[in-house]
Amino acid sequence: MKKIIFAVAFLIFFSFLMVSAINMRTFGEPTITKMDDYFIENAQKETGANNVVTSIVFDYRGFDTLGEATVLFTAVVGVVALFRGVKK
Amino acid sequence: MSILLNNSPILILALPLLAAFLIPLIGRINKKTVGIFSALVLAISLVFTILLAVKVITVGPQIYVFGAKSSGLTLPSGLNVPIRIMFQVDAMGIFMGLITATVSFLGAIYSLAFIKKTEGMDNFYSLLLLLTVGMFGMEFTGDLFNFFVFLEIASIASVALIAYRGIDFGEPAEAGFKYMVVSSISALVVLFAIGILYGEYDLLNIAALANVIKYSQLDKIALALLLPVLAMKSGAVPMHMWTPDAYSEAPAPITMILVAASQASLYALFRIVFSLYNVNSNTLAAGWIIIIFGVLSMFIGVTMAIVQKDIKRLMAYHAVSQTGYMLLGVGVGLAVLSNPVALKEYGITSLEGGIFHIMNHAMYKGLLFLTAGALFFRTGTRNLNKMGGLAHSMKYTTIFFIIGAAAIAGLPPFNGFASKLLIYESVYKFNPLLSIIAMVVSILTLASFVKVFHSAFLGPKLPQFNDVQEVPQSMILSMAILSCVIIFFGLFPDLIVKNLVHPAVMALVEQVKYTGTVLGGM
Amino acid sequence: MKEMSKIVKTVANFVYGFILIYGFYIIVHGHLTPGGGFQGGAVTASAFALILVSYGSVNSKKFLKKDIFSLFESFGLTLFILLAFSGLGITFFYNFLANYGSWFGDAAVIGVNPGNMNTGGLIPLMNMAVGLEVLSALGVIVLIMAKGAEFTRKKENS
Amino acid sequence: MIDNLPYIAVAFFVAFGIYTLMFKKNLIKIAIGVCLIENGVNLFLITLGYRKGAVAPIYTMAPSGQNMVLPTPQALTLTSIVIGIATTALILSVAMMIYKHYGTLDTDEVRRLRG
Repeated sequence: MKKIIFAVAFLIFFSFLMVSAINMRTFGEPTITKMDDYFIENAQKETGANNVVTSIVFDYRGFDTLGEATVLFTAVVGVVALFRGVKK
Repeated sequence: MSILLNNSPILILALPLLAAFLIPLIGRINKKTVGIFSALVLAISLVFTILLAVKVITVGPQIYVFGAKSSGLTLPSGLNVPIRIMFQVDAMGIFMGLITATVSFLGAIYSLAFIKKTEGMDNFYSLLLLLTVGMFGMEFTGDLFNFFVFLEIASIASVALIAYRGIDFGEPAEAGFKYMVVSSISALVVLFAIGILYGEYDLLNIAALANVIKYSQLDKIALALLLPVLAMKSGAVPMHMWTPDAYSEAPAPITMILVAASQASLYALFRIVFSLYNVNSNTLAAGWIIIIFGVLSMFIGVTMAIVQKDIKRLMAYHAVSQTGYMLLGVGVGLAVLSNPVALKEYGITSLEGGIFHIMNHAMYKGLLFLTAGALFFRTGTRNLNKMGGLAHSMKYTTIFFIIGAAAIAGLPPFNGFASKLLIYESVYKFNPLLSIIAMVVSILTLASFVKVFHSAFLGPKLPQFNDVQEVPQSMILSMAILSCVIIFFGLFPDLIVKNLVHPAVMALVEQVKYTGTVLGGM
Repeated sequence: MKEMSKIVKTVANFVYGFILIYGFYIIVHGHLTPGGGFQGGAVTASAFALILVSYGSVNSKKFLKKDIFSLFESFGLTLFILLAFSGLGITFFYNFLANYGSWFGDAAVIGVNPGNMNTGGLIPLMNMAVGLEVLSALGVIVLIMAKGAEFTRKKENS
Repeated sequence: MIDNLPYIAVAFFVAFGIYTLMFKKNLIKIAIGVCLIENGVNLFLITLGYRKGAVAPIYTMAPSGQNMVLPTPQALTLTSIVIGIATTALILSVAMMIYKHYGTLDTDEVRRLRG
């Protein structure tokens, strides 16, 4: 019973994935690139960094990076907390 | 001072974050101060949240752009799309923010006595602060990918906290594993949907996306992916398997915060259907899907709760059932969103009921979980059959439990009644059957809590609980504050609805206002 | 984990320094070449994993201490968030050093250029902070997992 | 259809991950399933950023006059990879805790919580 429900859910999900894969815009030819073109043109001028990706990671979307570093910190604190009583 | 006020949206979040990073360093010097330090930081955060709430309600939505030349500069010169991450705090976001700030502050105070002073104590407080930060981020952010990052922070911190007792027992680790799998699937599916939207419009900002969204086939798929996973994260019924495990195995103050965390996912669900899609989508269908989730949650949650023997598990199933009320109220509002007459007649009221219930639920369910934690703290068991006669020795806890139980059952002078009444009367106009189901569930809730009260508190004093005393003061303090809030909301519901809930509902319904704050008068 | 043969240990000793230097290179040149704090930190942490595998979890305690790693992790993150706070006069995360003329403040040559270390404003500093955080975070994870694996295996034998 | 082959690969990646999660009973295999979905989603993001014949968006010694691929998906993927590491680390350590207590990784046997 449970397996049948799972199988149906899986099929629905898979069909979603396939429909979105087929309907997606053609690979390699992005149509709207306003935001990314802005980054490519202005990143060097505004942040002074040659690497556009780094300037996005640490400047335009710096807050995401803070969050990402926090996720790593959270995982480490969590792992330490989980194994806190383990003596070798 | 003005620099602090201008930056308050970020300070609410950044101060606990900084504190969380500093706690391992402080814990190295003195372990005892860590708890007080985090309670203090959360108190500062609460003060900033209240100041920001006053500002948002009186002045209007606040916007904070990270790294721009001024905090209100959403668009770069010569471009009409936002490129930076921004916080967009409107009445709805700050409404959730107030819940988060209150609940996590009280949780930290409660933990001062509840958490044993052991080796991992500084890690506990660090994780508590990080969970708070994750929730704040989910509620304030105006950027989809940023939302995903904070969703992950909140879920990873909650997993570590759920499994916190895992070193001595197996069950917490098991509940943590379940929650981890559930939350990582939902986060990854959210990311997939974000990828679809990004691929189509090259935008990540919610307001800018809402402005250009066309509701094409891909957008429909993105909505169809986002709706169930966020409902799963908030514990609605077909996907509720993690809720009772996680709620019952986490330490009591964390359970209270987890309730608020699942409501943050609920908020994200509302934000996506109202602010991102709004009338572009087929609101009737989306509304009915949410209503069905809600009705199923209400009914199955309460029927599962009645048979439980474990007090926290019972309350966890009630949490599922109460989530149903919120989904019902908001779902009815969504279903009539594209029909102005019905929206004005009962849609707004129903949304108000659903949104008000979020806050009420966070308060009374938090109080109930804290009383369950107090019982566990003194008796060492969560099994209802083993308890009895505790009213003799734990008077304050008994009073707090009565207040919480009356509020969850929707008895008149308490806050649960205020929001449930709004839901009943408006849903009745939409579909009488749904309203009747909601009332029946409320009666069953009352029955279930009468049972708990009878078996845990009434009866003769049991010999094994002879040396049971009242819980320490910090636990009583946080429970007392929650009780005061519950009674205050119950006595003056109009005040809250008019000043907090109604602006929040209007912020959800009026999509143009949401996009307008980012894109100017476009 | 048991320690491995002498050959492995010698090679690990030899390679260790190179991996560290390569990792630091990636961190420091994050604003000019592919890479950055995360990637460089991960490369550096792989050196610790190499030491751990070749010397075994008991012997490598002399070189790798969990407490020091977690200290560095907190320190790196605190540095990162303080750098973000330092722009608070304007906005959080405001890159006030870029094009300012002092530290890392040279304006970049627009278009294709060979690269100038002294550009990028806060970006190189943030790269270093994040690099410190990531290398110590991954170090802690590797060490704790090794310890935990030891523990579960003991249970298996008993 | 053939143009969208990368997207279809992504769909299969994610679908295999979901399949593993739904039908496998071993905790480590479930962790692998989560990793599979994660990699599928990362592949999806990076695929979105590709532009035919373009170079990496780094100006240091870049070939001049060429288009550059979209930089945002690369930044997003970087973030999501690190988040993935954190998730995997936590999931595996919780699995280790479970193994320590129950002595097994089978989900059918590790089931004290139900009902």
